[in-house]
Amino acid sequence: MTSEALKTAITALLPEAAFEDGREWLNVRIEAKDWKAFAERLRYQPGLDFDYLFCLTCVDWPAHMDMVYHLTSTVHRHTVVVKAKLEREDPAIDTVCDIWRTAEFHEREVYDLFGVRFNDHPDLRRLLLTDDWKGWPLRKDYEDPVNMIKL
Amino acid sequence: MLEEIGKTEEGDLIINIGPQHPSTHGVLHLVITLNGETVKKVEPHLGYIHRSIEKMSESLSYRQFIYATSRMDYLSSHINNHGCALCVEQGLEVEIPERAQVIRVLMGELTRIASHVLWWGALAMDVGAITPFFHAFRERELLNDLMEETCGARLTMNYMVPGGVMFDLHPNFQRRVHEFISMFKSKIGEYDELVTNNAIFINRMKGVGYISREDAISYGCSGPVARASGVSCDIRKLYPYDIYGKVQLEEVLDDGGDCYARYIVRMKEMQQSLSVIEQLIDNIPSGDHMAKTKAVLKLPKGEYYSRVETARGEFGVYIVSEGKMTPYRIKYRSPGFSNLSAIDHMARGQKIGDLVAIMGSLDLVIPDIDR
Amino acid sequence: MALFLEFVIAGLLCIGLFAILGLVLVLMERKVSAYMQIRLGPNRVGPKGALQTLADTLKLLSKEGLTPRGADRFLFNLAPFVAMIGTMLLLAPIPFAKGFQLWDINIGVLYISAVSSLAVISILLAGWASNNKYSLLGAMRSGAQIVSYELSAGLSIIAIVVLTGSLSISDIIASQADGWWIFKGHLPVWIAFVTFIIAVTAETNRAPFDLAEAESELTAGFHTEYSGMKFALFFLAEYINIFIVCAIGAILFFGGWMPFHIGNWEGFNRIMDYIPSSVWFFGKTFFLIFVIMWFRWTFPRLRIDQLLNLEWKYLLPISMVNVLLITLVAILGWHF
Amino acid sequence: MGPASMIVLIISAVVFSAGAILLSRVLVQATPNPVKGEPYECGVPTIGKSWTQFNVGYYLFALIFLIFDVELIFLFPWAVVARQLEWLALVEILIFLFILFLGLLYAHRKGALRWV
Amino acid sequence: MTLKTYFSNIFSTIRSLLKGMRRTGYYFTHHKEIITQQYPEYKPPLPERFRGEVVMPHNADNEHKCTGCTACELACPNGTIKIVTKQEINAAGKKKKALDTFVYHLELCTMCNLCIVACPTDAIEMAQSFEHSVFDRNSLIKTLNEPGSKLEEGIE
Repeated sequence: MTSEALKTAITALLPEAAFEDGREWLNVRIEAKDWKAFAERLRYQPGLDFDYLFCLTCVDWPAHMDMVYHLTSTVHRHTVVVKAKLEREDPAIDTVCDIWRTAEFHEREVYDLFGVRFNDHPDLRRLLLTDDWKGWPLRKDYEDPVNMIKL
Repeated sequence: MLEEIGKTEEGDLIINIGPQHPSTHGVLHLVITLNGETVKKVEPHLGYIHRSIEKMSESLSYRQFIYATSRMDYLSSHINNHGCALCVEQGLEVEIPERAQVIRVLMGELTRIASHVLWWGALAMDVGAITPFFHAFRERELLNDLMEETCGARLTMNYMVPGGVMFDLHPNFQRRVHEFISMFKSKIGEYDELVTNNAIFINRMKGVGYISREDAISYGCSGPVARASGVSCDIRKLYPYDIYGKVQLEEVLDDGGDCYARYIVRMKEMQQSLSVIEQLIDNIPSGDHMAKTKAVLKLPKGEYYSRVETARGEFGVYIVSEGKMTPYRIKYRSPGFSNLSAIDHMARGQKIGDLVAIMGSLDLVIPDIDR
Repeated sequence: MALFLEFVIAGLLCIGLFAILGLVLVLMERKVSAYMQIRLGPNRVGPKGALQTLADTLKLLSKEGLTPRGADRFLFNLAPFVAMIGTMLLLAPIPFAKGFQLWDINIGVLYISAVSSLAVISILLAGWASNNKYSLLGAMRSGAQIVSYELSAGLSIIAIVVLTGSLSISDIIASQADGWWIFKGHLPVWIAFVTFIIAVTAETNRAPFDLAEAESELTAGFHTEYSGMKFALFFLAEYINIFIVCAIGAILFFGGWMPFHIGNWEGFNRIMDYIPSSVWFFGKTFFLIFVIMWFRWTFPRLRIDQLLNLEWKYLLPISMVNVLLITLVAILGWHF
Repeated sequence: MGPASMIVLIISAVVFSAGAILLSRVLVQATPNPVKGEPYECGVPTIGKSWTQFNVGYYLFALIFLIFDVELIFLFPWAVVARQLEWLALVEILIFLFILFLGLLYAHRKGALRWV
Repeated sequence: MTLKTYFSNIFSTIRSLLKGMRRTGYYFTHHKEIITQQYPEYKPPLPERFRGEVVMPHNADNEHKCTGCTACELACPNGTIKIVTKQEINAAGKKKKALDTFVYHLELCTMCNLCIVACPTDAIEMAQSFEHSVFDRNSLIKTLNEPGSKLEEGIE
């Protein structure tokens, strides 16, 4: 599907979705509360079939956080980038690890490094850092006097 | 960890495999629940060598951050650097000289062979045959030597820079690549004799660690792991970068989905890489090896994503730029991370010996997973 | 007094043989593996690395022997002794040269079958007492493995016993004066020989049957927790065991110390007789040891279920049928 | 040397092993350390007991072995006299092995030889 | 499983195993294939581009080419290079910034070659030495410009 066709299809799915001009792919900005239902549509609706979540990450902005999902379809070979804005205080979003299994690990990583809580995640624990680690290292305001070397 | 004991049944044994274990390549830590010899659950515990390269890169300039990616997947450091360079070039909108493109692709394919050769030896060692490991290093050593001559390093190359490659090819390069090709072609039959056709090896591999096409997609697998399950996902074919669009390259697919299919896919991929090298090695266009770039690189505000096919699968670089000298956020999408997440699915119900074979067939490089 | 002196000398000789064989076999293993892996192997200590194992022994001697916390200390320390005793006892009926035998027991092969099963006890003891999960798994595996392969090893020994009609080792060697069984016995003896080699490779826990110490799965299997001299004793016992089973193979199929004779070619046979019998014995034994090492440095390891499949579904039925074939050959006098 | 050789061999094995261990005790100054005493599990503390109830799969083979090994012992005396008995020996062993083979087949059919 | 497949299984297995043994046997008997290099006695020649450590070549008159412009210091991702400059009066009588000490932290260096590329006057280059192990970490901190050295004529 072309970018334009995707745009109409997605607007039909979720009228509130806003579009940003991505360089390569269509960027869709949605509300965090709509994500789960929207993701299910993206995954299972014929014609869309976004079955491959190839990148899941988070960006920490001064005032908010963005969850970024890169989705592609191995059937139609179209790609879409979905972004959801989260509060910096106590960020939370629904998990999608029952839709794309790869999200289980990626969400744990994001939780570990950014502190984003994923509702209904089956096993939300620290993945990379030790269980008793304090703080969220990839946030911009994270300070770790012991482990960070200032050059 | 203590609560895990409560969850296990009588007769189950929880065993740590790794981080200091002879079979985990690098320092992977798996906590496995065993019943007798049967694996009931595999849980990877990551982070033993997590260095937070993403955080480091946020304080490095666009020229500097590339060197750190060599240290992620050290077996395909060229290709990692390539992906980063592509992402920066996307933002700079520079035209890369064709010579540089060809050199990059050549180096990438040589790296792929070097990586697969090492994987071959390591997999054979995982299932108990130690000799192939040393034979594999004979070929890998040749590749390292010829790359060292051009790039100055054997493992952490840092040869790709935004705009092209750091140096021009060494005058000996073409001759030595030809030598390698003829040598490698004479040795690849030995690989089959020692491992591929060995009845014990086939029995250890066939039907072990099966993952279906749907599951491979859902787990985000990429590279040979996904292609062995029949998922067409070769970035070089689907989204060609540099001159991959112009070379003859066949995507190797297999629908076995088991360890043996992954083995066969990688073996065939070596042949494909060899054919790409043969196509390019005598047709390296003359010209500059590097495009003119500014001394200080600044990417315009925006987001950039580039992906390349490393020896392990799809490597993605996601840069968020604020228009400053350093990136605002970098995310590396590493292939091993997603591939590893499928290990529990693959190994459940198999024997502990199979788990080791599965780990070998996934071709895990731990720094790539921990980053 | 003279008897006592004899005992002391015999004991010292056995200890010396043990030590020297251990040094030689370990060096041989390392050299064989190195050449197969296009390496040089040890070449720094002594001429061409000949003293490498001696240096390693000294190193092991200077290591602290550790006992893990929570281990069964008595059994943990007992296990290497059991391994050594079991191996040492096997030396008794082996003729190293013509007339050079500690005890010409009339049920030699039965004695060997009986004593060689002691090895599994030491492995089970070591694995169980270590309080280590890898050790326990390794011990359990080798328990299932060694007892299984004893059957086909026993059956292939029986095949030769049927042909010679005696359990005594000296009788078995004497029966090969006019040709070794491997040449006289047609196909059934070949089948028995192949079965024997496979079975003893498995019984001595050698690759491709080294599941008890599969280093890629169980780090070091049953002797994970052993260090220093206790580890060295296990290591030594393992290599001497290989020597002994290969010696048995040489005795049963290649005529032990018996020189290579062809029928009634008097001249040829006389020339062969000039070569000392001990050279014949050690030559044949070391050839078989080399074959077993060759296996190890070529093949991948089997999985536990495949290992037991091989024994129960292939080796055991085949060797049972083979015993029938051998009986037929013996009765009809088809052997030369 | 006769049966006395067994005693000589056992004593020399014990002397050799004990000598080696004692020699290393004398040579090495033990430096005890709580970490050294940990059971090795890849550098991670062990979870749960090592001595747990164990899978029955291993013992099954030991049981089958026991049956077959006893039968094997019967074969040794037979093998010694087989050539003298000639055809009688063949018939006898045919019946014997046939029964044994049936046992193996039975075990196979029952799934006792399948690894669980 | 029929009897035929049972036996053909055995034969194909044995054949494949023997093929593997033939290959290892070949290497066992062909010692000229051995690739081991005896390291301290035989040191293979390193390619001229090999990146072992950063050095600053001096000519016969103890002159180097470093102007102290700190381009390398800025290019370094790890803070390996620290340049201390001083004020100097040159031949024309003008005050000019010049290199005082070029401190190089070998223990931090990743041999990425970015400083060499960044240098506008080719004052530093990569040497082929690679045996860097020492007992004291401090001995890895090196001063690259030799005592009493000065800037070569004509380098700006």
